[in-house]
Amino acid sequence: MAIKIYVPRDSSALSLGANKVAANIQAEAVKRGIEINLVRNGSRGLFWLETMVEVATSKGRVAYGPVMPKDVASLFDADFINGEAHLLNLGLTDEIEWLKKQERLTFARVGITDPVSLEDYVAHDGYKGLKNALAMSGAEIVKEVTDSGLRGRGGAAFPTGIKWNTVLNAPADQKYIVCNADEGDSGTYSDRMIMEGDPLVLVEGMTIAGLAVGATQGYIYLRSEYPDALVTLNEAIANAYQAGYLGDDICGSGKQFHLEVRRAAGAYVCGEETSLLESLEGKRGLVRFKPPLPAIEGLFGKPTVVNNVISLATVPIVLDKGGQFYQDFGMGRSRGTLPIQLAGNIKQCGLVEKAFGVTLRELLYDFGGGSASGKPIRAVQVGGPLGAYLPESQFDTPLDYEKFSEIWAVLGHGGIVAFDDTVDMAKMARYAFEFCAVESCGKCTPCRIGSTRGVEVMDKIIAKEDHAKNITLVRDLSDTMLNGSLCALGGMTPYPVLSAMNHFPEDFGLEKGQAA
Amino acid sequence: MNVEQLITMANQIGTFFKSSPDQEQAKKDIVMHLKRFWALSMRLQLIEHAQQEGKGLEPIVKEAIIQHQALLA
Amino acid sequence: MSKYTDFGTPAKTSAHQITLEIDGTQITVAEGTSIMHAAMVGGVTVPKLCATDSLDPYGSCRLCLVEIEGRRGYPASCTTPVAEGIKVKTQTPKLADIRRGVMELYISDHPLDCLTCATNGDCELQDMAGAVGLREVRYGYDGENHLKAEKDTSNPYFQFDPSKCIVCSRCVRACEEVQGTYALTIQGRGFESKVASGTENFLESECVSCGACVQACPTATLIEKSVVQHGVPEHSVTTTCAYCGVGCSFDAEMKGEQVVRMVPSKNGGANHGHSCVKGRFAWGYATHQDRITTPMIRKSIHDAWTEVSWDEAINYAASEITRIQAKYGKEAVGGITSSRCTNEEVYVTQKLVRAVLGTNNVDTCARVCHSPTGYGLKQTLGESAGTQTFDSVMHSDVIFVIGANPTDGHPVFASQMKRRLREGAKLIVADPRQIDLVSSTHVKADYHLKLRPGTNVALISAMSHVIVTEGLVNEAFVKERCEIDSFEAWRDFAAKQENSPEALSEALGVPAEDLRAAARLYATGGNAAIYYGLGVTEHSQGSTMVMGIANLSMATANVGREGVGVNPLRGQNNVQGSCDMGSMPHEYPGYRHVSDDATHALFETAWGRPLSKEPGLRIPNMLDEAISGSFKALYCVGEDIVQSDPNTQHVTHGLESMECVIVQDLFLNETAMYAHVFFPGASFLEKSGTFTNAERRISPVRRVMTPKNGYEDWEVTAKLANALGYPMHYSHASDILDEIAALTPTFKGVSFKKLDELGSVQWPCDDANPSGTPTMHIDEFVRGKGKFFITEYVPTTEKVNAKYPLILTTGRILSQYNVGAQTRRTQNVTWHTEDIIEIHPHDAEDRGIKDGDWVGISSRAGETVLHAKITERVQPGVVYTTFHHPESGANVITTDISDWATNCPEFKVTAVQLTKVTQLSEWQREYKVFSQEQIGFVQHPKNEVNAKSACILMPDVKQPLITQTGSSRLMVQKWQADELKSLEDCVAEEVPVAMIYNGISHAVMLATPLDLEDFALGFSLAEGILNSPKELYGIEVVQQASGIELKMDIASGRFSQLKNRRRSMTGRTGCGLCGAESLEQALRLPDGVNISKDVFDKAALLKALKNAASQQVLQSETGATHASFWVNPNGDVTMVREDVGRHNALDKLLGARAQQGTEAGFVLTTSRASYEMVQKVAVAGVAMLVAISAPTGLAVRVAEQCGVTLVGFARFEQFVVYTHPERLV
Amino acid sequence: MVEEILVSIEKHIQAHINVPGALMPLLHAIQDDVGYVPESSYSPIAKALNLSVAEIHGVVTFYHHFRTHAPGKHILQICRAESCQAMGSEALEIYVKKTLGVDYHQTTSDGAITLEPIYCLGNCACSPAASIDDQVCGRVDIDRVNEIIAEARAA
Repeated sequence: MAIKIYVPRDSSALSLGANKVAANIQAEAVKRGIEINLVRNGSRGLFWLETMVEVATSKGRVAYGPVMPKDVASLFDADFINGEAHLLNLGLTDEIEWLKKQERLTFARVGITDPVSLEDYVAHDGYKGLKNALAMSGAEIVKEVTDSGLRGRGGAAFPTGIKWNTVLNAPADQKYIVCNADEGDSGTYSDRMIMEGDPLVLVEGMTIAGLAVGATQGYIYLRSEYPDALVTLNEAIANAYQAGYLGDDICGSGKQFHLEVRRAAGAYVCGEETSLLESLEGKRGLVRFKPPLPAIEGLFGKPTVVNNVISLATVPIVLDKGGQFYQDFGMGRSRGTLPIQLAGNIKQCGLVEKAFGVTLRELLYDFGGGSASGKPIRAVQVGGPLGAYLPESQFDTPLDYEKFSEIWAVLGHGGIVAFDDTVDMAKMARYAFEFCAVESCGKCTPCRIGSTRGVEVMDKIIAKEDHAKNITLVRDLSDTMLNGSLCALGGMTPYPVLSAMNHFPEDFGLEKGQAA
Repeated sequence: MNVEQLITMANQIGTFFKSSPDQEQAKKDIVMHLKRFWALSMRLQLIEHAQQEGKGLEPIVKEAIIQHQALLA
Repeated sequence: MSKYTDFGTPAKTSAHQITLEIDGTQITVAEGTSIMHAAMVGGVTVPKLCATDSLDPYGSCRLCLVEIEGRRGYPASCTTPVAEGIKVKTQTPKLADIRRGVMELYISDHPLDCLTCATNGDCELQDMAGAVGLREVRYGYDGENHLKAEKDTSNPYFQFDPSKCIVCSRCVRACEEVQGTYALTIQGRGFESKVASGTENFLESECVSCGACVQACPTATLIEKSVVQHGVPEHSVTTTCAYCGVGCSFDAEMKGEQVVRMVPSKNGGANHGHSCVKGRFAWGYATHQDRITTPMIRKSIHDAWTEVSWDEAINYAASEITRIQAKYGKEAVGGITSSRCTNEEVYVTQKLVRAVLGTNNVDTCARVCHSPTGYGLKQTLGESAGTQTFDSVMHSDVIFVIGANPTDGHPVFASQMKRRLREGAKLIVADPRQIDLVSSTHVKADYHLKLRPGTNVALISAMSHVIVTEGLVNEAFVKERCEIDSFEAWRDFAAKQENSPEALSEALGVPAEDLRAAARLYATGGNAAIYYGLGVTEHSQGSTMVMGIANLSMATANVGREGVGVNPLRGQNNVQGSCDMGSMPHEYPGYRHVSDDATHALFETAWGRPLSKEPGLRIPNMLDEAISGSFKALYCVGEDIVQSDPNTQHVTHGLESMECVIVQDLFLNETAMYAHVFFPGASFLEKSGTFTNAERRISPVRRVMTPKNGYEDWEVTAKLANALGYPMHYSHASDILDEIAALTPTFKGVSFKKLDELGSVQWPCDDANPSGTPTMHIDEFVRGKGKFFITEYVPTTEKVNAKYPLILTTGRILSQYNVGAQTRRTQNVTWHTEDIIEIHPHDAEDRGIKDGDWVGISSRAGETVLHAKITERVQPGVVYTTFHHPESGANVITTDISDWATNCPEFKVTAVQLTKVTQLSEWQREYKVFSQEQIGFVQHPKNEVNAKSACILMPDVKQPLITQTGSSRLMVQKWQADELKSLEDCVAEEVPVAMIYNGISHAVMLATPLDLEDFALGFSLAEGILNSPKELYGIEVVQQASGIELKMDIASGRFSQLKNRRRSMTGRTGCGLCGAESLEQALRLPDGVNISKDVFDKAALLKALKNAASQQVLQSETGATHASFWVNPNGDVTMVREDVGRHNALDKLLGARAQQGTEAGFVLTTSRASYEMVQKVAVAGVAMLVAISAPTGLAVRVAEQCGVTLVGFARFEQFVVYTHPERLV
Repeated sequence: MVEEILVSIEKHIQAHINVPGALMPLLHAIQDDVGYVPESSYSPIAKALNLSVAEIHGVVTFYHHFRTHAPGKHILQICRAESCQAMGSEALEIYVKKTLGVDYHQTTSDGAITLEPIYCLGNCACSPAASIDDQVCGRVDIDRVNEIIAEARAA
């Protein structure tokens, strides 16, 4: 019986040499005449330990990491194939504290299964949700999702069930399910991990969405920066078609759903749902005004569900275990779990799926282990480039949409980027404008011109030129962008700018008291 | 004016109307068309030609002209 | 300037009304209306820049934000629909802050040149900056900006200055939503967003110059060059376009008597604020120097014209008509009107012919275009007119276009049609050629039935067969609305196997399955509307096809409501109207036959003269009768039958056979070259009246300027009537319209007063329909029951054979109009300088023809030569051309074959052969000589374009007057050792170059267009305008049609000095073109020259060359002077003048000659020949200029156009003849 | 060469002619194949998809991924987003620009490497990140980037 060895195909693992590790294991096994079954799984999300190699033993899967290609021979020497001791031995994977403390619902299979294997997927509870859904009416599916309390994980946190209900009730000859996989926020990678680590859960989620609202065609709008995810998705979709989980007759139900991946082309703004739709239609990714909502007039003018990867990937478990099961996690109006991504200057970066309510401090220190540089963590940006910067004094805020809103911050897609005390927050404020200038679609004036002016005014502030006047000006500009912009790109750029200025006034040449 | 031209034109008119199932009606229609749209000088020249053998004229046109020449003149 | 309220977003129609509160006022509007629109309805103005009510809301400028009670944020009022009971505030301190903040951003990237900006006072950005109270731009102006963005002046009519662009996308959206061309986009994104076409410049782009972008632009970014030139207009008059049958309303925006621009009227019933390149921009012909404004007469067409007073001309014409009628009888005369005439002009002309001349010999140019429509629709439906309004197309589900090319011929309606197609209507195109509608941006025909020319009736029979045999007839409709006998006969005919698609497929060249599918779609696809054009009518079976179309619409119940119908797309502006007005020889106004007793009596009583009950002669009949000797005089108003009618040789032969041809026109048109009396006409800008468009819409033509010729056209006709002893006492066109209304039941309710009130009105307009009738035949056909006709396909007698194996079909192009008399005299020639022949690659290959080759096209009627364009737009076996240029001679090859019912010529089918050739056809060469001679016969030949177009085809002078190169190559004749040789020569160029300082044109110099930057700096320093090269900040070399502008940006101190100097100066320093400060003033062809017709012996020239040198006294002493000599026909030098300046020597010589009488002879100069020297010689009427040295390229072209023989390099025993060699014998 | 490109463009056009919203996939197909989207492709694309040349120009210039001219043999992207900044990407950028002697959007004089900025590769847990020809690299320090450059030049 061949020994099962797992080496992730997740692109972060690849970026650290996982392919080389896998190749070396394969070669070494041949050399030593050992029969192995090398599985390319997703990542468990403990990136400081990547490449993390697992071996299936009679006691369970034993992890080794971080494995460098040069370590492979010594692993064999240490008989790692039987879970034996080695400097890199991390023990039983399931017993790793970091994983044990999590509540992995959406990420239940990620890192465990072969992402593109249907057998593996089904063996690990895959397609249970779809089976249930096929026995339900559209309205019943929508109700289950509504009851789960699932809110859009893309950032806007709009209740998924309500959105679906609108599409369900919009009469049309054609409806669409569009998955927003244009994960452009710095510090976020959970969508990518799903698509690379368990793409079938997304396929299942979209299929259920299609059944729920009566859509027969789905598109995954995938950012062009994720070439590895494109490969896994396409493999998974092909396998699902092959096995009858996609197509004109899903599992013999007579219902149809088709799915296709479409590549984006390097425009952050296309993560905004309306510009995403424009882009899918083959146009410039300009933001559309709302109303009409995409749920009424979406892709090609037809009612369209646009959901983020995580939202859709969470649907199968909701349909499998019921809305109530999911709803039991979380706090306040933020129900269920949130896949949190630790990034930036953090010792132990990785994916933490936890019920809402965990605090930033727990994440930064208990999970993250503090900064990578060993210096104090001075600022944390939550929710991507349009999220606010939080100072140490706010680290006890629990992750909850409403609690964050109260401190003028956003949870967004759950990305947390930490900075140590070498950060210059004026430069980060300038960068916020710069990012907006690089990525602005150019449709509305506050964002189109304001972002460029913001960079210029920040330069003047940094150079102490007409300081007081320019401080006023940057606040006024932020106000114009905040209230005047057409979409969140221009409208939220003031979050990082003003939060940096308010929490770290000294970096702007201001006295503490001068801030707000 | 050039009688050849008149013959061509008259024959074209005849060709249109002769597809009618009722040939007597067709002849009437031919004549009425000439009457309503052709100048008198042209009609007179055509009648004269029809009376002198009517060379070149389609039989139905010639017949129509001869038959209804009082109307045409 | 605009007299229209801009509601910001389009109006919505909904049965459901919504009431909301805006700034405390209750406002009720239709559901779906935007808050912005609602506010405007309630009199509340919300600031806006990206919103305009001709475009869908966009929501980009963020100036129109409002607050809504109970809602978060600041929604844009343009994109937020009204909701019941909401309370909206449009003015709050917070909103003021946001708006000011946005405006501050705008202005931080906008030039601060309002005072010198062409739209100062007519700029929405300026207005909004004021409205939001912007006082300061705290960002400064040193940040990133677009102020240095380069201007694009490539389009002849408008310019694009991106430095002023606010990226509101109104231009892009207008091009998409209104025009449907999608020629513009935003390039890049974010701050780099820029309006662009994806090509080098506007001219190279897909832009069709409709002007929608210019119209939509809220700033000076896209602006008419005429506004840049003349400034913002101060008053406007609404009138109707004089181009195609769409009949667009325009506001002529004026400064005094100067038209500044023509703006499509938002209230226009046919165009709703849209326009095309012709109506919008091509109006310059109205003031073109070619206009003839003084009446002229002559005895013979081989004589020169004599200018006479109006009275003399009128009396002469009257006496000739009287004489001819006395000698040859009443019927020896007739009149022709044009579809370009107003209704009133047509009416008085036919009245003159019928009542005054006592004959019904009156016809109109509809004879050669839509006469089959009049006949066919009258027979079947009962009224000689289209059944729908243009707006009806918005309710169509299936659009069937047959033999029409709306995007070129009826562009404004085509835009509306394309909008409906983008909304999802299906499209069937039946056309031998791939017109744009078949496949273009966001439009794709569901079926293109690419039939062979001449097989229309087979097409309609095949489709009828499918409808009849597949049970697609709407039996209920037919039973209730149609003559059942006629239906049954038609049904039996259509059902015959010989009419099946399978049987006819081969003749048509269209697959049977396509015919079946198209027929099913037409019959079952919902509201189906047919639009057709001259591709239907201009055939030997034109009338049959019109009846076939009517049959199809009746059988499928596609007539009598919105969205369906039979819609002839009328070619010219007033085809419908001219037919309505009784201009056909068999009908009185309102399509009542001349033999009808009641009508006859009505008009006899009204007009007080005995009227003939016999139909008169049609145009071709008139010409035939002229050739046979019984038709002798013609009054031709506004029509150019020589160019527009078939078989040109036959037409000119007819005209030559007449004793008195009276032409009334703006220009010395082709027909006028055969005329004996010329009455100058008035342009549409100079007269009052009405035009009736293709949808029966009567629209007012209003006089916006004084007629240059002194009279409106109807006044001239009335004067002629008076002179013939029949007084016509109209004081205004409205009097004529009143008479028309009184005598014509369908026009009973029409009056100028009503037109002022309603803008326009669609006839029938009577007591039952006081506001007109948009859709006809609703409950009943005009003739009562609809009548079906059997439409048997009879192939044309114009057959292809081995000698003439190809079929030529003709059409038109967007930029040109009809015979081109108007458009050729505008910058529209930029897009279409000549007619070309389109040929399929296979046919070209067979004949060894390459793109751009000269190709001889011969038919049974004649031959002409055009440049070839190889394209798959035409099918193998078919070639295609347009007929916009007279020298093309397209109608030299078309034949006499015509429609059986109406004599409408079969323009669309001519059997031809094509061969590669190297020179123009004999006809073209003769034409060139004849037309130049005729132009020379005009005393004041303001003949630039005529002359130009007469020779533009000649390879040697094909280029425009102004070139941008340092030298040009051309073919010349060299005389050497008694031998004449043709050879290629190279001449230096000179071009008017304007020195422009900080936007002010200071001087114009003629210079060789090389090293111009050096020239600019050197001139500026030499003239003392600048003290140091450093004071010149930048030079932009801008090529204009009339020369080159050197735009210099100089230090402001120097500029103010220059302005002071100019103010105190009487003349300008520097040697430039005397008095010319701008390019427009620079290059003027001599006005009113009368070149002598002398011919000279070569020997005399050689003799003079030998003797001249000895007569240069000053030169022999100093070796430093030029001389000009007068040489008589014997070669004797009879006068000599010398000077250091060659121009001065010439001026002195011509001055002396002016004093001492006009001995025949020519001028010899010791210098080279410049443009100015040729001009001086031409003004003096001298026929030949001989220069010892070389001429410039410009001099050669000017000499060619003025008719001067130009000889250069005349030394020893040789010389080179550059122009008009015919004069040297 | 130009002929070949046009032939392959035509092939991709034909493959996409009936795809809903075909333009983006088509542009990707062309760029994947040819390395860029030549402006000469606009007109045939426009004709086939019933679009205007202007529209295609607008779309191509909107998306930073598409380029209209051939890049260097390899494309090196350095992430400029916050997570990577927090881990010192700025110093890396400066170093790379200096080493290659080019600024962003430029190609080294030997034509080997085109340098592009990128805003997040989704490798934020392993910042700073870079990518070479679509291969993501994590925890990129000076040594690692030297290696990447050397490998690219050697390939």
